[in-house]
Amino acid sequence: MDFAFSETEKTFREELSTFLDQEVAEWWRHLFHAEERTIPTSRELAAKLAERGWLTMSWPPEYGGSGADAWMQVVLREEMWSRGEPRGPQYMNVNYIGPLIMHYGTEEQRERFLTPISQGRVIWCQGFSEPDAGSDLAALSTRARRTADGRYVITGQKIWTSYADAPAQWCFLLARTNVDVRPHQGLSLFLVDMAAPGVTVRPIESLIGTGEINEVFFDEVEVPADCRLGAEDDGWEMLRTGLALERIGVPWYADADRFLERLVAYTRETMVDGRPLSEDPRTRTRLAELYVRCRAARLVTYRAVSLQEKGSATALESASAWMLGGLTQQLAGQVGHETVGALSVLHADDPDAPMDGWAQFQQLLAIPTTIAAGAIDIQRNIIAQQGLGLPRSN
Amino acid sequence: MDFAFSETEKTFREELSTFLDQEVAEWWRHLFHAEERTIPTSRELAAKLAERGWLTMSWPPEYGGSGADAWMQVVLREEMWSRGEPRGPQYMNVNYIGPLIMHYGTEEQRERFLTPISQGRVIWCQGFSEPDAGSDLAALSTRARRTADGRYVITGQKIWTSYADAPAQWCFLLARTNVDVRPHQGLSLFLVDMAAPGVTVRPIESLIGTGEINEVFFDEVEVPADCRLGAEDDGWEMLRTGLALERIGVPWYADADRFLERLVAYTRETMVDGRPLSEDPRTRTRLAELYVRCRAARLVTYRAVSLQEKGSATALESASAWMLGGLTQQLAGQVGHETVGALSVLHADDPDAPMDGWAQFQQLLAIPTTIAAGAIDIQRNIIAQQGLGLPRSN
Amino acid sequence: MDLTYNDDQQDLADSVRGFVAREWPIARVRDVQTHATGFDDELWKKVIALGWSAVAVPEEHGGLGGGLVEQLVVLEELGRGAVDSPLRTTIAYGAFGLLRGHNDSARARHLPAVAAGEAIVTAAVLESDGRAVWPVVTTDETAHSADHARLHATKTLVPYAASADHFVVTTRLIGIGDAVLLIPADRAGIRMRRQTVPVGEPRYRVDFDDVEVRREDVLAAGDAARELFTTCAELDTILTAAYTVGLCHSALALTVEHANSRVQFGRPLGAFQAVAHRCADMHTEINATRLMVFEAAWLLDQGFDARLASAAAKAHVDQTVALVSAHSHQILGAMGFSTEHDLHLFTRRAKAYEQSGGGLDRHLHRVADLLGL
Amino acid sequence: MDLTYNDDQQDLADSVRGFVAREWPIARVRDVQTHATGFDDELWKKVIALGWSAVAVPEEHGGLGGGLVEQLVVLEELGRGAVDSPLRTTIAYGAFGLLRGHNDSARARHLPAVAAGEAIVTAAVLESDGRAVWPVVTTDETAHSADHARLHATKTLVPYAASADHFVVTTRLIGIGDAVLLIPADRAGIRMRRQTVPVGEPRYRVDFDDVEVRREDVLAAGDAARELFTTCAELDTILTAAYTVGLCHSALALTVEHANSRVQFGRPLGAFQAVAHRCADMHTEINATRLMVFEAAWLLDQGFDARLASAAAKAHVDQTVALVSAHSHQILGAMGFSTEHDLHLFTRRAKAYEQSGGGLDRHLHRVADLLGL
Repeated sequence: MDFAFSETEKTFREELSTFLDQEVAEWWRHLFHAEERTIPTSRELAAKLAERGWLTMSWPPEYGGSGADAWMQVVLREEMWSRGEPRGPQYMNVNYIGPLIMHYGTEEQRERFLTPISQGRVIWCQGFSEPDAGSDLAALSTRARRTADGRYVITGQKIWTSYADAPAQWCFLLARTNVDVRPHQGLSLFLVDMAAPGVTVRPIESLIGTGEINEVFFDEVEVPADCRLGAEDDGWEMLRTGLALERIGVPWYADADRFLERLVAYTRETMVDGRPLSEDPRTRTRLAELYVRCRAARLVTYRAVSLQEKGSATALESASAWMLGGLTQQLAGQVGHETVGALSVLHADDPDAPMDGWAQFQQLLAIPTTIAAGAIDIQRNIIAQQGLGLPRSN
Repeated sequence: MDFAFSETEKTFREELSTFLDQEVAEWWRHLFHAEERTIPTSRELAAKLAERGWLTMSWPPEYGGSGADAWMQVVLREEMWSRGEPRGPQYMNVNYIGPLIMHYGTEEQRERFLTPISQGRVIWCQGFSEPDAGSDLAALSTRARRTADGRYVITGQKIWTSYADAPAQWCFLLARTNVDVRPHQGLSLFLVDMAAPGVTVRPIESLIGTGEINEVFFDEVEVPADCRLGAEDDGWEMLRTGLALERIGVPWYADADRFLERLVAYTRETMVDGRPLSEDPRTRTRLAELYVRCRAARLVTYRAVSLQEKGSATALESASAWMLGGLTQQLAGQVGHETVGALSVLHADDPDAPMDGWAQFQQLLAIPTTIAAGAIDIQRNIIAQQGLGLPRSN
Repeated sequence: MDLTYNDDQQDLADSVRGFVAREWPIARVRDVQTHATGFDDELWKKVIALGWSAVAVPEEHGGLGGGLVEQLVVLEELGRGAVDSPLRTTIAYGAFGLLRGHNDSARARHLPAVAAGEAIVTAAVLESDGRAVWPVVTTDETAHSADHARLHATKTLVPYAASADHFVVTTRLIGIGDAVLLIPADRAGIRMRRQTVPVGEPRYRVDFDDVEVRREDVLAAGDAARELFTTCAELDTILTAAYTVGLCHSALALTVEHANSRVQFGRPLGAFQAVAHRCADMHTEINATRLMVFEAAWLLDQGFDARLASAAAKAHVDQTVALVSAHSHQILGAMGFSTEHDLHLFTRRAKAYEQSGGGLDRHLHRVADLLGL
Repeated sequence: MDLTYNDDQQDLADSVRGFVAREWPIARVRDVQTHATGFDDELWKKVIALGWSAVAVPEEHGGLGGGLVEQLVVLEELGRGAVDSPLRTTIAYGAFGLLRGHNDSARARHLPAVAAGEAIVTAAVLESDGRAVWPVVTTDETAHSADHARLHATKTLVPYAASADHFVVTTRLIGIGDAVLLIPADRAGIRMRRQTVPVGEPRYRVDFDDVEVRREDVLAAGDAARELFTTCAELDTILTAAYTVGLCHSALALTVEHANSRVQFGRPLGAFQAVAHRCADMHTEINATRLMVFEAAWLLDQGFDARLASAAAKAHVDQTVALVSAHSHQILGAMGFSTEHDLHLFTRRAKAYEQSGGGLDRHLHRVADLLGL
């Protein structure tokens, strides 16, 4: 067992940290913070990261990376998430869309799609959820019919599609190619040009504001044969791998840690009845609880990465890591609410909002964290069934 | 809405309370506290209660009661449970065994069985659970075959049978009379003489000591026709009613309330670092939480009784009441453990045990409270399905 | 003992529920939020015409002479519809501030209009730190006399300030000490700014900048002021809690609706125990909270000591809100994160009240005090 | 960074697990509890023959020169088997008390035997109130000098007192102040009584009645004594936590076994989400606790500041124990209430450690201190 980052990793963290302290705008809160400046700013930063070779550092050199190991990647993710993920939507490119293309794509696809990603020039969105298929992706009904000449024609509706309105240039789309087999066996993955005729994006107004979350309609959208990823009907298997990667890829704990740090400072400078709030016993123990949960989530994630590095990772570890991360984020929202008190109802726009409205925002952020990437109940099923050998419960 | 007991009820509570303060032995902890003195002592007290007409006060006069309403019964139960139920096993007689006999029994059965109960002379045990039928009573396999002349011959095994070794004179037994119908339709209730040939009792050693909990074996036990309660194959329906009564019948909150009172006194007299433990913020809020939960459980129970009095009670309310009561009891165990600290591992027998080992005992007591009378998950199913109209989940 | 409604209470509940269904559909709730003042005069007129601002005010003061229990019946039903209004502050601080205050002439002059809802009263009590209710004494105060003090104060999260006719203000005045004031909204020197709060009652920052205070404005002074504030705040807590219970009922109803209609893995969501059990827990806790809140009101109606009941009720409602909000959003998933769905209209309102008047910990300590700890 | 065992650690874990399976089946755990002293000499001899008491002691003092991480590997595996022994106190208070203490001659004289497990050391630190570790100073003390003080103390919950060769005692002596002593068990004036504890390590009340204290007994005095005790207690916390993790693993394993085999309503219990999800949560929390405990040990091994990691680990293990105990008994139902089933052997042991060294709140406050709150 070894609980330390190597010297190389530490040096990289320092270098990256210095860079980000300079480059990330003061006002940047979080990639989930819908406002006009968010996407352009993140595009700019992603390009700068790409210049330094930091955007896709874990990729092989031929695709614009430097073959960095998983731990360098962890350092990168943590520094990003502890600053509200200034890569913006492009974190998905690096975490699992790129890797899946690298693993399952043709040589031609790799060349075509990976280079733009490594240069930070492209925004992808993921087309999985549908109005009637959320946690149960196998139930999706968006249909991809193959034409006689091998193209596909796609019709259907996706929902909760983040950044489609960024606008995204490409969609990583899961669609049904076969209705004659068991539901999860007839799905394929497509790399769909969002500029293609028949694609319509409708922003959904959400708790974080208007934009960032969308419905996407596909009306007889033509997709060339060379934009199918992997074999036909193999989409489900590929995606399972990808989602496991995504679960490790989002270090919610780093975000919660940053918020905790801010809360500690806030309680030290906030006087209540003539004494700093940081002396209030309840406040102290709640912040300590949050610290303990962050630390636990961090270690469980490191364990998942360790196993991944040894080639013995299972869905179990990433499910545990994801679940603890999500719950930590949820706790952060509640603890922030309790700590800031009545004024935590004030939105960031309000000049009276303590901590620039951060507590308000963090409460909202807590909502999707246990929903995204498969609801938390699904993670518990994975742990129970794959980890403990309990029978299927559905 | 009216949140007060009537003057009659208050007077009765005072009278009863005075009586119990005199009569309940100093050492009496709880009916679930396995020790030799427990059963004889509770027999004595039950007889004295009977003399005063308090044992079965809600029953009609012809069966030894005085037709008291449900609220007098609530007062009685609370006073009993706030003293660790000194009626001992006979609380079951009064809560649901007697009422079921009254409701479904023949005139002859009522005369035969109700009078001894009302006089506090008899101990019943309940023969429901089996090694392979716990929460799922419909799965029970104890078989009652009807002979040509209308008697029944019973063979099977019951388990977790409290007080069978008291010894109980009678068993309120659920057995299968019909294997050709759906599982829960082929069950009947029997009133079985525990002295009948073929009945064997084997005490199970449990966390509270040896005795009180038993296995009961029925080996070709003959039961006369007039000891079947209600119609053949109707046992399940009758029992559902009975179990709903039992859920309202055990005011766990009164027990937790008493423990809380004791804890308050303990924290006031216990000095830690030169200050009373009652000034410790965490201790204060944990005891307050327990108080809040007790009060909630109490009110939900009162609501169930109110609806019962109006004839509009459903299984939902008693499930809620039971669930909150059980969870309150569980919280009491944990709060006691935290409040007393390291010494809470000491058993009551140890002279160094704080609060006479009460915190230790309460921790153990917390275990069966969310298990007994159908596991807590079953109560949640009842609430979800019968109360909220959600679909069956099993 | 009877923890069900009597016939009158049931009729009242039915009539409020009918009113909400008829007059105040959820689309209107959404609309009103976008109004400049977040206040709908038309609604308010209908509400007060039905006497709902006066349920618990004695008849001799122009009220209906009912109890707080009945007043809570109204609030709970309004909560089910997320029908925000200045009802709670007008009753808790206005009507009861005048009733329990020590200013007979103010009572005589204002109470009838307040009870009738013709005069809207709001609570300008929270200091700008969002925690204190009484200001730290400043040495730098304007000249004053017992008759003519000057008020300098900044209050935050004041509901419906732009629509109010009177502000109840907690302050400290030299020569008077702690004071609860009833200040007319048209007095010179009052400035306000609407604050940005995502949903729920419109909130304002209100600056009282050298505002004249007359003797007739003082509802209570010194220890009596602290006592009066405590009484009003306790009432407000109970009224708000009843409203919150209504909000929670509706959040649960939306969740159950979703769980019954949304099919995943070939079954309605509600057929999954993890979903069903969350619903069962929400149901149980909401009902428990509801009974605790009504009990506190009933004790006050009867003139009994309700301090422990109130503190316990507030502690319980805070736990219930946290539970209902977390569970309902968990079950609704992305749907509940979209503002197109109604869920957030209920959960965010409820969350906003969770920390008002101090959160869980504060009330648990109050319970502990009252338990003799 | 690598949060998996290296080959040596894996071999060690396998060998301890093999030992437990072979030599120490659960029937024997039950037996030993009924022994007069709760101590099995035969087991202890085997354990120390394998060097498990000396894993983390430097080689120059007769140890194996491994790290605390390795020592934890041993403890966790022993926990899986509920194999109680005086290992944790012999290491934490004995070996490390001598190593980190300020008494070179005592170290030279005793450490080799302690490291070899030939001398069993126990901790007589808890005052009779079960909370304090340092006595309140009494004015009424026997005459003393720096060379010859007299010890008057009553200590509670002392593990394996009847089998110990030395007691590590925390006390306050006039002229010396706070002191950590290593008192031989055969010193005159020591009386003990075995306490009634349902399962787990045998515990004793130990009275030191006018016991002679020699200069050579003092491991540390004054501030150094407080520091030494803190060091030993922190080590004890980590060792105990590792043991507790092992206990929890086994409690979960028994629960999963039950959930897979017990059929209710036509399905194995584990097919009910409410059951499966409790198991998933237990699994996740146990593993998280385990990593936190190992991290604290690793930091200590590396000479880094481990205070925050230790406090966080103890807070986490307390939460995990409460969760595992509640969930496993819930799922086992009546079966787990019967002593015939093994579950309680694990859960009750774990619960006993939950409050040792101060419970959750104490450690959360320690975390808060270290966060700068």
